[in-house]
Amino acid sequence: MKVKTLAVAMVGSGGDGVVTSGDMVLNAVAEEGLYAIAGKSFGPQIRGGESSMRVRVSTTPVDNTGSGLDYLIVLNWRDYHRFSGELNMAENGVIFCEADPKVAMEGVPPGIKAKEVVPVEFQKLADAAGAKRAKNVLTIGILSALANIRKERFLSSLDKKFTKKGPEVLEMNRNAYNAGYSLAKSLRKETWPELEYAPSAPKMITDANYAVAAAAAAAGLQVFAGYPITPSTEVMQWLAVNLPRFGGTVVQAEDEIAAMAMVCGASFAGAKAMTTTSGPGMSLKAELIGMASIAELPLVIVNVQRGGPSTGLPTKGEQADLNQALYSAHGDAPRPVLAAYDVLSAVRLTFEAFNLAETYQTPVVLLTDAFMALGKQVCELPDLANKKLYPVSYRKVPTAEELKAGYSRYKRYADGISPMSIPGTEGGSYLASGIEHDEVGRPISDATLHHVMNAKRIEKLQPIRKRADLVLTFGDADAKDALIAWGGSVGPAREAMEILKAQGKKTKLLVPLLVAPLPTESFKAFLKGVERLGVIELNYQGQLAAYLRTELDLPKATHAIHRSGGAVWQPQELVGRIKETVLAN
Amino acid sequence: MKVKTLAVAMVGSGGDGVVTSGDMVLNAVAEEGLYAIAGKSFGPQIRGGESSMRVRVSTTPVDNTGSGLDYLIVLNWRDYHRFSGELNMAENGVIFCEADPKVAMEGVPPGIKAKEVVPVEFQKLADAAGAKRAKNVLTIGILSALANIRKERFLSSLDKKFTKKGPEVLEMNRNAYNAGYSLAKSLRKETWPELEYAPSAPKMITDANYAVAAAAAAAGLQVFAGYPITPSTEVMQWLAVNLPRFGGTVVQAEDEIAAMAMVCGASFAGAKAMTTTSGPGMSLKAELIGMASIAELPLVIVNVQRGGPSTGLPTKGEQADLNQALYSAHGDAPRPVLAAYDVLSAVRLTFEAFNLAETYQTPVVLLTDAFMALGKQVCELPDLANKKLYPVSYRKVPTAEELKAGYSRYKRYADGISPMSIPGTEGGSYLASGIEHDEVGRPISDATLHHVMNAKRIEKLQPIRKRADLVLTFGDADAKDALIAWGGSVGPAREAMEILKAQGKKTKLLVPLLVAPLPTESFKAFLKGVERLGVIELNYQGQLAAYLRTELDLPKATHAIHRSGGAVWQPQELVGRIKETVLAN
Amino acid sequence: MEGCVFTKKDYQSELKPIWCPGCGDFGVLSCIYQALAAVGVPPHRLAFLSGIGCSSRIPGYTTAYGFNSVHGRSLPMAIGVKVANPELTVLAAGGDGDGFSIGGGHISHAVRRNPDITYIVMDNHIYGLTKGQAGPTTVPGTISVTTPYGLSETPVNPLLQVLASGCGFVAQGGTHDLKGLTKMIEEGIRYKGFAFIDVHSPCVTYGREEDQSKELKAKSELLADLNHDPSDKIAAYRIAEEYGKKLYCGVLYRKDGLTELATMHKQVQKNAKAAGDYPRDEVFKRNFLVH
Amino acid sequence: MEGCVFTKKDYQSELKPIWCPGCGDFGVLSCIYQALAAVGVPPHRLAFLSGIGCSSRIPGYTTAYGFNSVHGRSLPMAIGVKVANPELTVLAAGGDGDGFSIGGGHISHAVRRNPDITYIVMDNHIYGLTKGQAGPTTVPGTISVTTPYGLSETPVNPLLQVLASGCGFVAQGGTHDLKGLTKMIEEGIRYKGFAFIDVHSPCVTYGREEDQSKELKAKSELLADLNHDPSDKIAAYRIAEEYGKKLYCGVLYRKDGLTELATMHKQVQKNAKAAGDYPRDEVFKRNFLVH
Ligand SMILES: Cc1ncc(C[n+]2csc(CCOP(=O)(O)OP(=O)(O)O)c2C)c(N)n1
Ligand SMILES: Cc1ncc(C[n+]2csc(CCOP(=O)(O)OP(=O)(O)O)c2C)c(N)n1
Ligand code: SF4
Ligand code: SF4
Ligand SMILES: [Mg+2]
Ligand SMILES: [Mg+2]
Repeated sequence: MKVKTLAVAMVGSGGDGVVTSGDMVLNAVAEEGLYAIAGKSFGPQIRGGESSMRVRVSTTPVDNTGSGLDYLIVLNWRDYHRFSGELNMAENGVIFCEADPKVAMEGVPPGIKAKEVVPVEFQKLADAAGAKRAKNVLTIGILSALANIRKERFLSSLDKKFTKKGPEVLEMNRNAYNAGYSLAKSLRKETWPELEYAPSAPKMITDANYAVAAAAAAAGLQVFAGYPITPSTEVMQWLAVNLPRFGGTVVQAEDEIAAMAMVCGASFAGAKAMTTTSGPGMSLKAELIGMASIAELPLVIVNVQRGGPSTGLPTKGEQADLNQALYSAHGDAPRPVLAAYDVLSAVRLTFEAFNLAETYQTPVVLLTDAFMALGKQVCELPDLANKKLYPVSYRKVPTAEELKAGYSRYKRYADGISPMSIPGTEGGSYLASGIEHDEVGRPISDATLHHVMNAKRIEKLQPIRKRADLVLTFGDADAKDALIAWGGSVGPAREAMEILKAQGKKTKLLVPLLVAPLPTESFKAFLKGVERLGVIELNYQGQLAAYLRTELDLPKATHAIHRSGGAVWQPQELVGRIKETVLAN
Repeated sequence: MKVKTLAVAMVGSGGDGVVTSGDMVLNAVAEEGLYAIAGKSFGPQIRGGESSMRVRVSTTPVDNTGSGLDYLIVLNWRDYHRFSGELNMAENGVIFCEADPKVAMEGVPPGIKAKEVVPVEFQKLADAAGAKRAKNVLTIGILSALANIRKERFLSSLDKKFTKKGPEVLEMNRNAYNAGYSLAKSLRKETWPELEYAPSAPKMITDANYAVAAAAAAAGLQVFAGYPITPSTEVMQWLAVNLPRFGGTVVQAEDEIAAMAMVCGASFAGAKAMTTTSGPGMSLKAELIGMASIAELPLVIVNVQRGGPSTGLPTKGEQADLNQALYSAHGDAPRPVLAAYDVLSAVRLTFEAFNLAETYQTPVVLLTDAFMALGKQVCELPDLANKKLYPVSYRKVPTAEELKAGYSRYKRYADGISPMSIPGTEGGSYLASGIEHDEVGRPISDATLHHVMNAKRIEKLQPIRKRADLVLTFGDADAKDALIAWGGSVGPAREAMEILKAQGKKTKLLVPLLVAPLPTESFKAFLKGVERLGVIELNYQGQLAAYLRTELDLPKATHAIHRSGGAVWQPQELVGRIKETVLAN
Repeated sequence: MEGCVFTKKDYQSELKPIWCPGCGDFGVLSCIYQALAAVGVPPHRLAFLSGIGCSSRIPGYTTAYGFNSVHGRSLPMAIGVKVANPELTVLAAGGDGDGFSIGGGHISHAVRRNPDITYIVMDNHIYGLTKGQAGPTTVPGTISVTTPYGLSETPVNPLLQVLASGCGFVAQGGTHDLKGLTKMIEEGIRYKGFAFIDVHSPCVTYGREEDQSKELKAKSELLADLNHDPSDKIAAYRIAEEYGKKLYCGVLYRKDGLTELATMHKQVQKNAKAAGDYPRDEVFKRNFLVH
Repeated sequence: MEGCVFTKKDYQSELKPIWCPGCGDFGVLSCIYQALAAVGVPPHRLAFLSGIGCSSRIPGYTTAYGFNSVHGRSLPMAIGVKVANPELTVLAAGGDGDGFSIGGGHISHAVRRNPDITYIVMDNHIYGLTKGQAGPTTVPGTISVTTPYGLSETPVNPLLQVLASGCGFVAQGGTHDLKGLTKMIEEGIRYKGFAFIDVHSPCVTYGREEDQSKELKAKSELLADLNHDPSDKIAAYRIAEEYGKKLYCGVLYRKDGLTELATMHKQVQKNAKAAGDYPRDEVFKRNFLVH
């Protein structure tokens, strides 16, 4: 059966090379010009231990790992159990599993849900092919035959990878690959799905952490400070290697508070500055985010959300830090909040985050999550040279005349944006502080002036609401049943919408890339005529749904569709939830 | 003119003894069995500098400083300007001011709003009375005569205060008092207001900081840890003196994070534990508040709100930390939030905070503010011996059988409350952590189990919504125009309601002492039949109004009535705002 | 149970450590078991607090009342426990990152208060749990995922830091000598006051070759063999200055008789009661009623 | 403006200090003016960062680019500035509470990085701004609003702490000798790297009698007079141990030639560029496009 998209997975122990296999598959797919998305899962061990990888390949861009697996390779049943929740099969899914119970640790679990279970002696086959230690390459051969990804592609990859290790190693790997390929070809049935595609231009492979890091470098980041924390550390790691190439600097701080303070200092000194972290670090930064707000410092804070509260589920994603992004820090200290839903949106929003920060002299929070940060995506290369798509803004600085006239750092202009003088500028000295201040920067405690300055800081952000381009809509514009989804829930929601459409149910979807200040007009336009609404997100409380109510009148029949994180939404799961709620009568 | 309530104020320089005068007036009032509320304001200097004090006296309990001043004593016009916003006069208000321009620094400002301005040479009068250094006692004499508070009371206070300083000092002060008293008696006019009252049982004088501290001690507080921060430090200071009397311990931590960690540790070890702070400290505690949530630690966090964001206005109150109280910390980590509006509600809610914490094994946030924390109130003594009014709860610990059966710290019972074993208990050891865990306490990362544990922690708090007794209502139950106010806005809102009633406008008022989880049923009952609603609070964004929308359908005609803090609401100001919004057509 | 004899097994929980095979922390855990048994601490009277890191998982592997708290806060957590119940034996533990980077501000204040707590740092000179970033005690020049061009900052010297804070018990050990380490931990637990032990506990996955057990053994010297006098603070500074270069194992500095936190608090309670004692219910009447 | 001569007045802002009359911080401020003038730092090329406290108000009283940030964060703020623009002269200042209590964790990490920053602590042994609570350097026994029965914790020793962190410039001064203090600050500013100066700056409102200028003068001794060799670290430890007992004024320790943070960063940039240089717009293509 020819298909346009297809999901495969593999599960095994530390030595099984599951992750390497996944990377090789992704690489081949990207070289073929296909699109893909991949996720990995590990046990709690730092090294070794069980792992699983999952790749969904598609002829069109794909931003979620899908619902069920078409093919699953189980190298080891004991490891399967840890991930069973993440490895559910599609209706027609086929499992290839190790037949030798000594290698598989256990037998096939009773009641396993798959159309067919094909026991294969992977290890013995590898041995037979003279490739004892290349069992994982054998499984790649199997997957390549099952999915119908060109053999040449893999063979040339093996060449690239193993030539330098000598002809014997290369030969062994080619043999393993071929053995797997032939086996699968011989076993596969007509009814099993296989991709139908024409190779096209190669794609890029990256994840949301690298996407944010590279986009920040491209957007002109000068000073980065951070503290390691899963699942955000790769942003710092990538920048540590690469930012200095562009004359920028990375400081590994002693903690997240120090990192935030460094970024505040750097911003004050005129630099484009960023810090990245995850929930616990975000909590620690709250006080200084408030200071950045009152001192009007342009800077970007990226929160790669993981499961919470507290240490929570460090390696799994969740969308439960929205309230924090919106409301952390004491006092009236709102700040723009952006939410990416995949790698390319993360690239775009990183640019936007810097632009909003610099233009409005404000801290900006960009939310991503562990799933997109740790799972790779194969997608189109962003055309950074296109400055319409990827504009770069800089803060307003005082003109020579303004400096001469006597500089007031917080002077109130109609748009609330005061020119910010950069240390080193003669005549531009001023006192910045977290204390309430007058237009000059002098500390004050007068209630009326406090209100005026609050107004300056908060009202200057209001024009951002007009950024209709930061709201995406999909589906039938005149649908009366609508969905709203943010962040990591977007991909699955969009696919759920398509599944529903195929089932004859017309819906539409709104995605706020900009969550705060809320682009209310765009929402209102979208909600016009909507009778039933579902708000989709991955947290226990339904944080976006609650937040939307603070700013909008939602339809009476609004359903908050949410559950805790730890596992991504599967489109079919969402279809079920939408039918039970929004579409139920 | 006889009145039941009356407001007086005094403004002067460091040396003028303004604060001492205020305290003496308060003391006399309390001894007379009257009620009162007082506020102080200072310049930014630590020592000396300008200051003002304001006292409102009443024959019935009073919880706000009112609208305009009946009498104002200006010892010094230059100092007046700093506080002019806080010292507006009642329509019939009379100002007594220093007539000698050398002492007054400046002349009477043109266009000052008062019915009468009476220049008096305070200093010369004091000199003449042989009381050069008792000018402040002279002004007390004036106030006492104007307000009609019994002379005997003040004279006996002077006796108590000055007898130990020798007959000469005492004599000097008596003379000063008498000189002021006689002067005012001779000047006062029939139309000027004076109190009509009968002395009754003496009252207590305290402020919300001492109220919280003493109530905590009475509620069984065992371990307090804190870090100094204005305007909360007096809680720690009072406890440092007094808690050890009851076998408790106070630790001054190195910062707010450490204080919070100590309180977490103490709670884990079985103690009733509390920390107090203000906004900046609250921001720093966010991470550990989340940990207390997931580890299910009973503890109390008091935030004495000051103007924000960041360092903001450290000595002034604001109600802008509600969002933070509700939403700080990453992940789904809701916690009960209580809000006091005056001294007696602070006493009651401190007990409630401990009871909720212990009963539901949760961190509880209690909000007060700088105005009630730094301004004193004269009020009824709380009858702590009455355990119906002031009940004391303790956490559930495992029974001997439960321990024997094999103890699971986070076992799920129908009500979500698991017995908490105390270190030292044999058979009750367990691992507490901020990591997601199973019922035993073992770290887990499974999505399904995470959801189940989130549910346990969040649903266990839901019964708190039923605490209808933590919602107060005032006014005409069948009014169609309604108000909601919280915290420091309650007193002024209640008085505004009364003023409106006197003007023939029927309204009612709801006060949520419990803000989260929201007692929705009580709100719904209150809102039944309400056509127009005003939500009153002291912050720029209207935080409560937004939060209410997340949980309730508010009337179409709902008006958020709010402004930044720094100065309390004046009831008349609110009357104006309510008329312009709720009552406008 | 007092007077009972305990063995290693009494302290071993059912959780199987998920450390990498060969991780130094296994050794530290086993020494802690042994030391606890030697002192005879009943497991249910033991509170064991940690932060976050590979090393901070350690309380979960014991039968203590354990708390795997948040990154960097093991010490104030432990102090809270000790303040609430001075009768408990309290251990705190964690990594070099947990203790000297994010938690670095708490050490000198723990020392100031001198609670009877034993603080064990599993110093592997790297951030283990987050997969190999340079940490506060990483050797300059080290190439790590956050220092791809080699670390340039100089390391924190934990021994000097803690000595300079005025700590009365400062020791250094390593997993190359488990017997010595056990003794040191035992001595730390018995010490009345705040005891600090820096344990070189190799990270086999991200650590440098030079920091592994074999190398540790090679460069280690016993302070006992050097006739070091642990009451000589200046000598202790000299030895501490060698941190990271030489590995002097044993107690660098020991001073007995410093007032413990619990003693301070008891004294305060005594003074307070002497200043006025009355029932809790009368607190408002006594303090705020005018008279 | 380079080559210009600056005087005290060039650094004086129009804000009038609101410190209590007689507060030691007036003296420190004036020494800072003098030292800046002596070095000839153009005011607009000066960044002056502080935390929160009476002392932390100091940047506002200068014509520098000032930042009165939040409590305890003056050092990472200052480092951020220096990293962004190494050309600026950067001062950081604050109180003992700001520096050694809430901010205590940042010091050793500032030292590790060795930014060319001069950090001046106005050590008044008390929390001034919050009205007189005991602080990290308060003398045991002190009765304060939070220690009504007398402080029992032992104080932090700032000199030892900073020395132990490996700082290359550690000095102690006091407002009883403004000339000496000015010289010390000047030397600190000129020092290439992180310079720490602990200044005994009396709080006239909440400070003890013993900590006022008169008493400081009485117990002060000049290190120069004692022939102290500032390159002798062990001698420096000995002197530092006397903190709070004797008042040895001058530079306790000085080591030149430690690599500065800016130098480290420049080297990293050089290495990175050598490893591959390309335009920013190509970052995705170069790094993530398969080939
Ligand atoms: C507030 C916060 N910041 C960062 C982290 C991420 N984190 C977890 S452990 C760790 C450091 C681990 O190093 P170390 O303390 O030396 O322990 P090790 O794993 O080496 O034993 C970090 C940075 C976190 N959990 N919380
Ligand atoms: C996060 C935070 N915690 C507490 C405070 C309150 N606070 C302001 S200054 C200060 C301490 C002042 O002492 P110190 O740093 O020694 O400065 P000094 O006033 O003595 O010069 C404190 C605790 C604050 N502003 N922010
Ligand atoms: S990563 Fe290192 S410290 Fe962590 S368990 Fe493995 S060997 Fe031990
Ligand atoms: S309180 Fe003390 S430190 Fe603060 S200004 Fe007054 S004298 Fe100076
Ligand atoms: Mg480590
Ligand atoms: Mg101080």
